Amino acid sequence: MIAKYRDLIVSLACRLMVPFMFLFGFYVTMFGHYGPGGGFQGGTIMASGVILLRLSLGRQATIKKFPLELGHIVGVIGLLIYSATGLISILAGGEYLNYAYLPIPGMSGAERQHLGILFVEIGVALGVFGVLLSIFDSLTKEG
Amino acid sequence: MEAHSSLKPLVAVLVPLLASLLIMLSGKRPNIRELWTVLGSVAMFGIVFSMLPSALGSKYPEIVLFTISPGIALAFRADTAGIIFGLSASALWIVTSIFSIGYMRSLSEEKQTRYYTCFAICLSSAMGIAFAANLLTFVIFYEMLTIATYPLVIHKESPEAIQAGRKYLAYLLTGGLVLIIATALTYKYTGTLDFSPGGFLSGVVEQHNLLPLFVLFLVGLGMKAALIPFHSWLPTAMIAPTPVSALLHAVAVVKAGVFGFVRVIGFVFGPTLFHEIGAGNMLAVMASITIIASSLLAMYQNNLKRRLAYSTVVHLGYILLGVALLSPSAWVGGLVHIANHAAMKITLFFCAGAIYVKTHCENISELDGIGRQMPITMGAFALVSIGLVGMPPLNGFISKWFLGQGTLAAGEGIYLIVLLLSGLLNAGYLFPIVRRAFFAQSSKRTKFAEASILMLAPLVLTALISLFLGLVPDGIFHFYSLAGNVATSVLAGAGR
Amino acid sequence: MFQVLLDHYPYYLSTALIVIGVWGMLAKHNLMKKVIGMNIFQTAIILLFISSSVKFGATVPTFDPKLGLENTALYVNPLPHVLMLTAIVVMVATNGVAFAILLLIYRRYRTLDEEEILRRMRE
Amino acid sequence: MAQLPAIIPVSLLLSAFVAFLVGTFSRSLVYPITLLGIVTALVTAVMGLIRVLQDGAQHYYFGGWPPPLGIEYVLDHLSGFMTVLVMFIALLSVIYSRRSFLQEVPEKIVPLYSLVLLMLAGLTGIILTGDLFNLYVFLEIASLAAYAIMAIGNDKAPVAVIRYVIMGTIGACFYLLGVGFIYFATGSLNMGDVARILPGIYGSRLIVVAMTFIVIGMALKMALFPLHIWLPDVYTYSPSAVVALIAPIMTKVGAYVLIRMLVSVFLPNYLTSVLPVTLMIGWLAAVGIVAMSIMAIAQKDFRRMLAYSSVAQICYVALGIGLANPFGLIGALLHILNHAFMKGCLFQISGGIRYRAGLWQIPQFAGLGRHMRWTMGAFTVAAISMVGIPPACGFFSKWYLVLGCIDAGNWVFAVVVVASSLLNAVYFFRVLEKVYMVPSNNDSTVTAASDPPGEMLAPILVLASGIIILGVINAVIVTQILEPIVSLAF
Repeated sequence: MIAKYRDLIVSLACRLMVPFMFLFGFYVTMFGHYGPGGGFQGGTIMASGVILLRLSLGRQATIKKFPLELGHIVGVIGLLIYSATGLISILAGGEYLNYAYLPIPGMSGAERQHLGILFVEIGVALGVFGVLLSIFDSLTKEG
Repeated sequence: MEAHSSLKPLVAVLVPLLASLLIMLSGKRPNIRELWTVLGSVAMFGIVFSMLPSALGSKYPEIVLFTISPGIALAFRADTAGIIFGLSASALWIVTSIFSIGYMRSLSEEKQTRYYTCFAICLSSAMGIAFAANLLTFVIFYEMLTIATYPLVIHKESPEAIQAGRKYLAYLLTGGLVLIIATALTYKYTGTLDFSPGGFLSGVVEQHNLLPLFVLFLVGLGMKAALIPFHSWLPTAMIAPTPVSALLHAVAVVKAGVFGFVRVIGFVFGPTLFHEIGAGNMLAVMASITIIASSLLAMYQNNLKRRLAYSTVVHLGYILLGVALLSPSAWVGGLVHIANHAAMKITLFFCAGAIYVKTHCENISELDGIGRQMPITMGAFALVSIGLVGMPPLNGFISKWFLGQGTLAAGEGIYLIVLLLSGLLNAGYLFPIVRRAFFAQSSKRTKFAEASILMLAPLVLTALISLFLGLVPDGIFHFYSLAGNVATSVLAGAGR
Repeated sequence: MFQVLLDHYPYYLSTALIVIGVWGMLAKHNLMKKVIGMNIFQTAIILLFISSSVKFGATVPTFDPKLGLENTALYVNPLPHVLMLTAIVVMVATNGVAFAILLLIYRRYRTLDEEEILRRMRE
Repeated sequence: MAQLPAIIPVSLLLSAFVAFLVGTFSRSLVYPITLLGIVTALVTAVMGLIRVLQDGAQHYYFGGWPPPLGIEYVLDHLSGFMTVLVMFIALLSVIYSRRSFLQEVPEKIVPLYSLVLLMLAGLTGIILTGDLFNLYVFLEIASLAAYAIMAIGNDKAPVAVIRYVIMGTIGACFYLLGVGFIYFATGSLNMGDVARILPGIYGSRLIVVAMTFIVIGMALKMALFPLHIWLPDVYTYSPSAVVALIAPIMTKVGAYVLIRMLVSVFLPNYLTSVLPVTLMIGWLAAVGIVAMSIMAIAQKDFRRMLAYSSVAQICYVALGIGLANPFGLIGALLHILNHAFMKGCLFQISGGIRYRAGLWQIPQFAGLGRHMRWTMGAFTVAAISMVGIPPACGFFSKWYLVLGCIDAGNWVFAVVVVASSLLNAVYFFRVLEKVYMVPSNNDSTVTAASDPPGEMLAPILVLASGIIILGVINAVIVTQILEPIVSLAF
């Protein structure tokens, strides 16, 4: 369905932009608990990078680097990271997602909370990235 | 009123249920299946009969199971009124099951397993109705009876049968639902639903609310009791196999409606209150209309079973009239008539069944001369007809005698005239059948023998029971003492 | 009077958007347009929430050492924003499902006109 | 043990992800994982309910943040009751669904089961959460998953579902608007907190608006007449096992939200003194019961008949809510339970008939009673219960509703409840007549039909016997579970 866009400038510009989009997405994710940003936003930005590639270079060219199953698998792994972080704190005796209970040695409760939210944000980012990508892929699937 | 805890009433309800299960499971082997039916009926009769002595001594076996709604338990109590109904139904189930075996085998009907199963469930519900200790338990079994009878009504599965089934359901479900509203309303007014002799409504409820409540009960129970104008399902339902018409549409189902009136008037409203709100007169007038009108209607029926059905409506009217009059002897007459009419009417239906099996005749006009070919059957028919008309020495006379006394005791002589007139009318629709059978010349018919012994024995037996109850009203079953017991406990200090 | 209107203009605008969205969902025959109407409806609600939490002269609700914690009036209430972020995610997911279903319909009926599809369904 | 409220949705959520991940590699592992997740959730839910019965309501603070800051999960009598119900029905439906899915949509098992788990996680989340906005999120999770699995049907399913999507989204957005207004008025989203603040500001117009929006939104989600138009098509065209799963619980959860709002957020006092919205719900429901029962009579398609019947039955629940008195609420809650059993049983039966005979038009059912004995026996039980004949459970919910109507002095409602039983009788006995009385015209599909395989038959029979058992033990449920709920409210 989606063919390569036959304009050199467009495809080149897109290819140039995508690494920066990933980087920015990663930054937004990691910066989430200091300022505006977080997993949702970061994941969306990263997913839009891949989608931009798919749109500009065509489906065939990108499918090797970003296979169709990528969306599903990364998404599920992200969600699993999120749920596992929560579950570990349950197993350690706290409430679900109570990061203060995460069994990380040598850290105070506040530091654990600090780190725990990061795990969750990464999980969410991967989840959003995967889900958006798989929505795009399944909508543009050849029928 | 004394009560002692006993499992017996519960067992009486459960035995037929268990029988129905066994019948269902042994559906492939007819002999075993029918053995269960007979065994179940005998066992049930034994249990009900064993409760008779304690009931006569006013010591009621009672069992309270679990709560089914806040403040209301599923409870059974075998009091005297319940024993009258339970005893007549269970005793007649034995003969009916034997008759059924003969009837169903002779006609080689299909789906006999379903038939026997539903029959047993019906009897279980009837026992539940008889021994229910409160209104909600009563309603539950009342509804179960409605549904369990439906497969029996449509047993033939012909379009007419399905049509009859629809009519049956339409009437009886409506009745049941109105009864539910009435029950809920009673619960709201009083917060209790336990039957107690002399009623529990008096003093709790404002008078002007009571007549509408009674009208709801009247519609709810009148449907099943085939009170005119709610009667028309009963003749239609005669499309069912004859044993069904015999036991259910002469004993269990319709009597459940009548018995409901006994419960509601005697044990919910209480006679005093019932009279004060003017419901007594209303019910008596309706019962009289029912008696006269359906006697007249019966004369126009050519189909034998339909004529008997209208006759049933007439006699249900008797019972209701007796109950509505509220004098002790009227109550005795009405209650005794529950049993007496059951014995008599079941005989007539058995005769109709036997004739149908042998000749496939359903219409009275085809019965010319049949008395000479089936003398025993028609002899029983003739004997019982006398009883239904109300002549001695049969039991019909006994109940009518008390009813007549009751009308006078209540000071309502007009109803005595109704009774006497209807006696004549009864003769007018029953004796012509006997005359045709014995004295008219048959033109075309070949020779017929009597039906098989499985059918003949029950009908002779029930005819003899009728005779016996006429000669010794208080024999074996003690219906007379029981009815007297009920009348004194309910009407104590309230009778007119 | 005019001042009242001006003070509350985001509410009137989002109400207008809600009405447009509902109208699109109910009155349009094209299923795609219905979904677009749904989008407008959802966006309008998000705008309504966000505009309710506008606070002039305040900053992002993350702890800023320069501002300190004493004066909470210097921070925007974060809750509506967080809620609407979630609502946006829900909206995206709803759109994803809706588009997928529309694709299914289009592949089977080759049209998105509701009347036409219903006519064919009856056949 | 203190973790119980969280474990229920989390175990479902986790198994949804795991099922999906594993499913991409091995399709045959999906079903066991699904079953494992549901059984875990069911066991936890039962344990939770027992704990609630012993110790009273359990509060759980997500992430250790107490409300009103954090999200609170509340496991009380109402939510304990609903989770056990939802998970029990879900377990039976999932056991039932395997054969049916393998026949109808074999290639889509993996997403189907993951979405089922996701939907169940959403539903339990709706039930357990004590936070108004969290409820919205779970509502949409459950709905979106439901849209997706329902659209996997025949050619007509997507068209039906897109309407559901639009109506459902309107409903959810209305709910969100309502929540927004509550937030503007009270500054809180925690149900308990809001309930504490609200009585002080009952006069506020914002609250009236919020209430209206929430009621309309939930009426859309629970398919309350006249907002039910999306439902019949969806139930008719979706895969039968999906409908057997969704029909008994999805609309019930909408009703649950409404009850939750009335009982724990707005408090009945508000409804009687400020905004008589319950009366409106009651009247709509009363009209709906009659109209939808008549529509059900008019249907030839068995599934569509059941769908209309579902709308009528959910109107009973709404009627009970609308009565706004103790008996009415008990009736509504009991009917949620009873109807879940009855409709679950009926839709599974319809799926069973489709599985074995491929039929769904009632006129073609002639003679099925002979060939599908157990299935049709279960159908008879369910039909009798729908009509409201004791000792089946349908009688008792009607009994409480009638008591509630009489308590409220509303005769019209009482007559409607009772008269609709007759209408139910019309459309169920019509099928029964067809199935048992009318001889089959030697149609090969009918004569070749037999009871569905054990895996499908067992849930049907469990539900059918459950109908009788629930009827017998209804007083236990009412006194132990429902009366504490009602006593909180009134």
